[in-house]
Amino acid sequence: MPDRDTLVHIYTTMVRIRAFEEKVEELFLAGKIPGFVHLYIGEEAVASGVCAPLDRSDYIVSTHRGHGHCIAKGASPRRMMAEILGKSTGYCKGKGGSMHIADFSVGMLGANGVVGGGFNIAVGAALSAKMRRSGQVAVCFFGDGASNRGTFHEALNMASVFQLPCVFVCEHNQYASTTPAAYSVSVRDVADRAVGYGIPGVTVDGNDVLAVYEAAREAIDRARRGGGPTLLEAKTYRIKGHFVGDPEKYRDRSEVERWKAKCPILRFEDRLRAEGVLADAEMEAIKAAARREILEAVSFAEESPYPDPDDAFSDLYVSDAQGEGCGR
Amino acid sequence: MPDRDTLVHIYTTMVRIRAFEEKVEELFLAGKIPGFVHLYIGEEAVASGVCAPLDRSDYIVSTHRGHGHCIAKGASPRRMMAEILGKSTGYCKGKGGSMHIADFSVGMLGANGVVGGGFNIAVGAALSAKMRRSGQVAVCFFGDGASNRGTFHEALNMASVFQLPCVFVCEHNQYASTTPAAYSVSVRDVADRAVGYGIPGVTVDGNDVLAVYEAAREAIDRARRGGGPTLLEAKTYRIKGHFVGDPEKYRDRSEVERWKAKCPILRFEDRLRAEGVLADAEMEAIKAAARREILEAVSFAEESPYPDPDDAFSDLYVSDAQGEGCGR
Amino acid sequence: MREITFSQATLEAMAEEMRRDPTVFVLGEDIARQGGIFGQFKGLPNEFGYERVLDTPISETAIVGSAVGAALTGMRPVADMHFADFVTCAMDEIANQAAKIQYMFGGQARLPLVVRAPDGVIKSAAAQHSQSLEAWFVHVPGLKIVIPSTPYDAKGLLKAAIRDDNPVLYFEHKALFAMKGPVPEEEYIVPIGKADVKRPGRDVTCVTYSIMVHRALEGAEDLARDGIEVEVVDLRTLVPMDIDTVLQSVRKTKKVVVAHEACRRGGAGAEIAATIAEEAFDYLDAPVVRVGTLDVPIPFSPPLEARVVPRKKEIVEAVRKIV
Amino acid sequence: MREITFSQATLEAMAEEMRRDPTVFVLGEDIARQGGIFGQFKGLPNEFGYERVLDTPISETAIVGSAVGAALTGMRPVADMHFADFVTCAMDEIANQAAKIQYMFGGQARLPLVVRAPDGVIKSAAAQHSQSLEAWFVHVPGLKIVIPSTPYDAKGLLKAAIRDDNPVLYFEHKALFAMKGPVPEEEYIVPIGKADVKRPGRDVTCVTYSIMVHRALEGAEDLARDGIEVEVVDLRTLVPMDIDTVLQSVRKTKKVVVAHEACRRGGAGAEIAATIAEEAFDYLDAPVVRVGTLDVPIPFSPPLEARVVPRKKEIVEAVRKIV
Ligand SMILES: Cc1ncc(C[n+]2csc(CCOP(=O)(O)OP(=O)(O)O)c2C)c(N)n1
Ligand SMILES: Cc1ncc(C[n+]2csc(CCOP(=O)(O)OP(=O)(O)O)c2C)c(N)n1
Ligand SMILES: [Mg+2]
Ligand SMILES: [Mg+2]
Repeated sequence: MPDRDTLVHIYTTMVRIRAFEEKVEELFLAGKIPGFVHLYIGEEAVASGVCAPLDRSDYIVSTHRGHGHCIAKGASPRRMMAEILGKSTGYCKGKGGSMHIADFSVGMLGANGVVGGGFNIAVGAALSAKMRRSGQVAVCFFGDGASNRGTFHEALNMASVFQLPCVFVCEHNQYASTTPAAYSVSVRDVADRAVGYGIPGVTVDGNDVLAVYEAAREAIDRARRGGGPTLLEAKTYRIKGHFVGDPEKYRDRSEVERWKAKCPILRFEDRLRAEGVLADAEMEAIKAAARREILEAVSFAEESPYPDPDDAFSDLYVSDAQGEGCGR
Repeated sequence: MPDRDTLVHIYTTMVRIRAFEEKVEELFLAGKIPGFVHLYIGEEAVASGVCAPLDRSDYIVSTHRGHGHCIAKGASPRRMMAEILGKSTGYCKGKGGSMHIADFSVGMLGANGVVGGGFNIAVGAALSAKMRRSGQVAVCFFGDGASNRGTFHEALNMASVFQLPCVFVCEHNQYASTTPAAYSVSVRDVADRAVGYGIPGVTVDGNDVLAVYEAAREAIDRARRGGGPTLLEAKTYRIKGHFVGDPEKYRDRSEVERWKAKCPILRFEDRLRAEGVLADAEMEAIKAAARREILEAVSFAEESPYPDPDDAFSDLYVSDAQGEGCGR
Repeated sequence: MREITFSQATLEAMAEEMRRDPTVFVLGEDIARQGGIFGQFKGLPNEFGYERVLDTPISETAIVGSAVGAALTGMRPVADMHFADFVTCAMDEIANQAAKIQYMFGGQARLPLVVRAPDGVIKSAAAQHSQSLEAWFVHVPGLKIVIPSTPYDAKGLLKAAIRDDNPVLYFEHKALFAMKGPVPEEEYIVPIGKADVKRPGRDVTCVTYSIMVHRALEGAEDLARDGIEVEVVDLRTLVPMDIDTVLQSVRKTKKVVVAHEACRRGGAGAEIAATIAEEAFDYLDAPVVRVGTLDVPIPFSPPLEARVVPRKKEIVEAVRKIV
Repeated sequence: MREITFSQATLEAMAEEMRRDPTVFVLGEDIARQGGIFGQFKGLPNEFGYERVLDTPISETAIVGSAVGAALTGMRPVADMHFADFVTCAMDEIANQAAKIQYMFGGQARLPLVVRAPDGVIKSAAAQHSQSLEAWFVHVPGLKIVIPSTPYDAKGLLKAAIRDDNPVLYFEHKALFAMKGPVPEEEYIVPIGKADVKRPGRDVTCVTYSIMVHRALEGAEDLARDGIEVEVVDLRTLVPMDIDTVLQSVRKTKKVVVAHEACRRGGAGAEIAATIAEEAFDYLDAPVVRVGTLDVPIPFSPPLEARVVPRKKEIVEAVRKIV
């Protein structure tokens, strides 16, 4: 078991993610968020457990369902919320939105609107770390659905061939949009695909944050020591729809309820309580603080201005005259 | 062991391929062949063994190294040679050349200049066969190098998910151009990658044509019976350079000599002799016939006219006025 | 005439063609269970079963690649790209395989394949879910490109695309799916390769397609109030292009605006404008003006998106520049 | 001045930049053991080791994708595509990732990536090994596109591309690798975004790039014998495009031929021609004529290939059409 500080940190991360996502859902339903949003509710143990053993300088590569990864890696909910609302104070100055959040200052190399678009970016970050002998590790989050993309294969093979410090974390949440993994993924455990690359493949209960943490720590340590990549699969469940507004016709309510009962936060609370790490009141205080933090983030975001329309022409090229060549 | 007719057919196929390829090399070195050619010498057991159990109506999908596949599936050396020489009597009327030979009349759906470009075409042919309930099987030939392309992964997963009548045949000839498989393929046996798709994976000695035949027959039968795809790997060796003219700096002559000693044709001859299937004189006669056939093919090709330059504008679209919209 | 949505019109086209020809089938992500993101496949499995309406893994490469293989062997697949942005993942299958196979194999093969690709800007979908990429394929010999603007055309052209023996890319603008328009009950086909004058006019020709047809029509309405009559030519298909209809209009109006939602630089509008400038040089009284999205990835935030994507205003301004 | 080949010139550029900056490295298929198909990487591992000259698996997607990741995290990768035809396999990584990341993330990231892509027609390499695909990328905001014609430019522009903080596509024509030309011993850079008048002339402007520059120069030679003076403008980079130099020439000659080896329809020539026709309308005395490969996949057999690919003759004919 990790030390108390780590346990508290992991717990805090989980409840901060949950609070953030519940607020995003509310704001989306209130019509305040443009575009699509994909919520991480029910999957908090994965990002929280995987990112806990990472250093700030380590890299993560995220997905369309990336808010949890951001928070777990240390991004600020204020700037995240501002981005999701399309405000100029957001991480990407409103150019990205939920599907393209990134915080390079904490090594979060970006969400991705292309499913499976991140695998090789992670491989490249790991290659770079290896070449610079920086000791950094790159973690790539991806879904069960993404594991069917060709990019998965090329990335894992290359990471293995070059023995890169890379950990591939499959968030097996049972569905890719409306498609059950049992239908579209030709193996029960995505981790079995590791055999095809001569690397370790590990499956853990993704709703048990300590199991995720231990497996991730081992994989990250191995990567850092030069032991090469690992494929780590966390079996979990997406409690909410694929996106906010999803009619969810493809699954039974009872299935959702069954998984709700396995809520990773409740489960961790039981554990923390049982082990005497945190008392109920302490947990309540952490949750209240998380809710306050998120409310404050919402105020910040709502009070922030929209970008000036002409900001659309900046940031296309680095160190160029702004907007040159955009045809405006 | 297959029956005598089959054995003789397989042997004949192997020597016809060898004779064809030796002649292609000679013609290329004499400057008579435009473009690149990739020879199949040393790998004859794979195409010959795999295609023997196939029906004419079954499909194969080939590679840049496709002459052997063509001959084994029943294509005519005359029209192949004409195509390779760029003549109007060639399979593709001179539009394709060595890298784009196809003979749809025998189910040979085409060579491919894109390494790994054929995987999903084979999957589609198998899907089509399944939908039409035709009982056909699709075989996809590919190299060790090609097994690192993302197309491999998407194809094998899809073929498994839909339980398609498809056999993926890896011609593991130790190299992808100058790159040893031991360097770029992250598993020793490509067949191990089958684990990632929940399908059978089989490795055989690709220079033992009967081993190839037996494994292929089993996989093809399974596919035809509705048992789904198989990944079949044949370990073999490319005796000649990657293309005719390859300086071959990436390997020792001694390695080549070692493999030459394992020549699949010599080895099969020993076997046929030992089993009393064919006597030396019979084998000589078969070889002589093959050489005659290829010489005849060369005459046919050399005497055939080049296409009329304006034929460049036909065949772009089916059933359209010729050349419409080509900007000439 | 009854009015149905664009989405409904494509659904009817699918159902009619699937009924007519048992070799027609459709494959893509979330099309059977979900019915397509825009409802464009809704209910098809009820009539045709999950065998002919195939949900696939997230494997755009395999979707198009296997459709190529199926087309070569007697089927007529319709492959759905989910979002046109993801054609990038099947670019080899489209440009190096589908487009070249018929030609490269000397006419041995036929490749009756339709790739449906929902494109365009809708609701802050941002850089990777908003693109219009038809221009790439205009540059790839061997494909046909269909890009309708109305429910009527969408239905008639989809039926034509499915019956065509050649690979056809069918781009359908996401913001059009919900648009209603008249569609006859009786069967009809809109032939590939014929433009349609959606509004006659004598002063300026606006050559356009897809959603920009509607923005051009709105603009024409405004301009008519000032006595400027814009002729709106809806190309409907980009390859083959009905350049005759375009040139006929240009010879009359002598002034041209070319408009699309795709990025301006290197867009299909460049080909159209260059062709007009080359073939109607002596008729033109003013430079051909091009309207397109300004050359940045589509930004997320509404004011940014609005700044770069052309609407009625940009068309009106372009017309005013040359009258 | 000494003369070296185009291939040698790019090799010098690589070595100089790798010496200058330890974060520069190169990855691709068969580049370390083989030295590249055209010798363009020969010997690099001797000086820089197999760590900075990386042979990869046949994984174009991973080559470009990992180069993107490496560029985002402090390295300056040069990714080799083997043949430009295979950019299709990395289209998502180039168009949806590399081109958009700097913008989409609001300027947090920089992406100093060079993708080298040997393109063009050489020796009956046929449909899948002969393409020139630069036009696709002209239509993708966020990239720069370099496409040199001489050893001098090839070296100076490759060095500029490697030093650029933005993603740059570097197209090099396969038939140019063996061509010799003067290259100084001293270090120099050719800036991205500047065209070069390769031959002055007063009668017709030929706007071109890559191998067609040489065919245009040969044509100009022939035409000069008839008293027709062609000004050959070598664009050298397509994005950003030095339209000022082009327009300056056009205002003088009043007649333009635009020529490239890529297919004519939807090629970069369409963008160039449309821009000229739009911006120099009042100066033009004749339509802008475009020369490009006829719109079929490149056929294999020599007489077919020769029929569709433009050479000197096609340029001369185009010029004669308008003088
Ligand atoms: C290449 C690509 N294909 C399709 C989509 C549309 N899409 C977005 S999310 C999604 C499902 C992803 O499933 P999974 O990888 O399991 O992640 P999850 O949503 O379950 O977290 C799909 C199909 C996409 N964004 N990119
Ligand atoms: C997508 C793609 N990348 C690179 C190449 C260049 N290339 C042609 S053959 C070859 C090696 C193929 O190796 P393998 O698959 O093992 O087949 P083999 O040549 O050994 O039969 C390469 C890299 C190509 N044609 N297509
Ligand atoms: Mg999932
Ligand atoms: Mg090989």
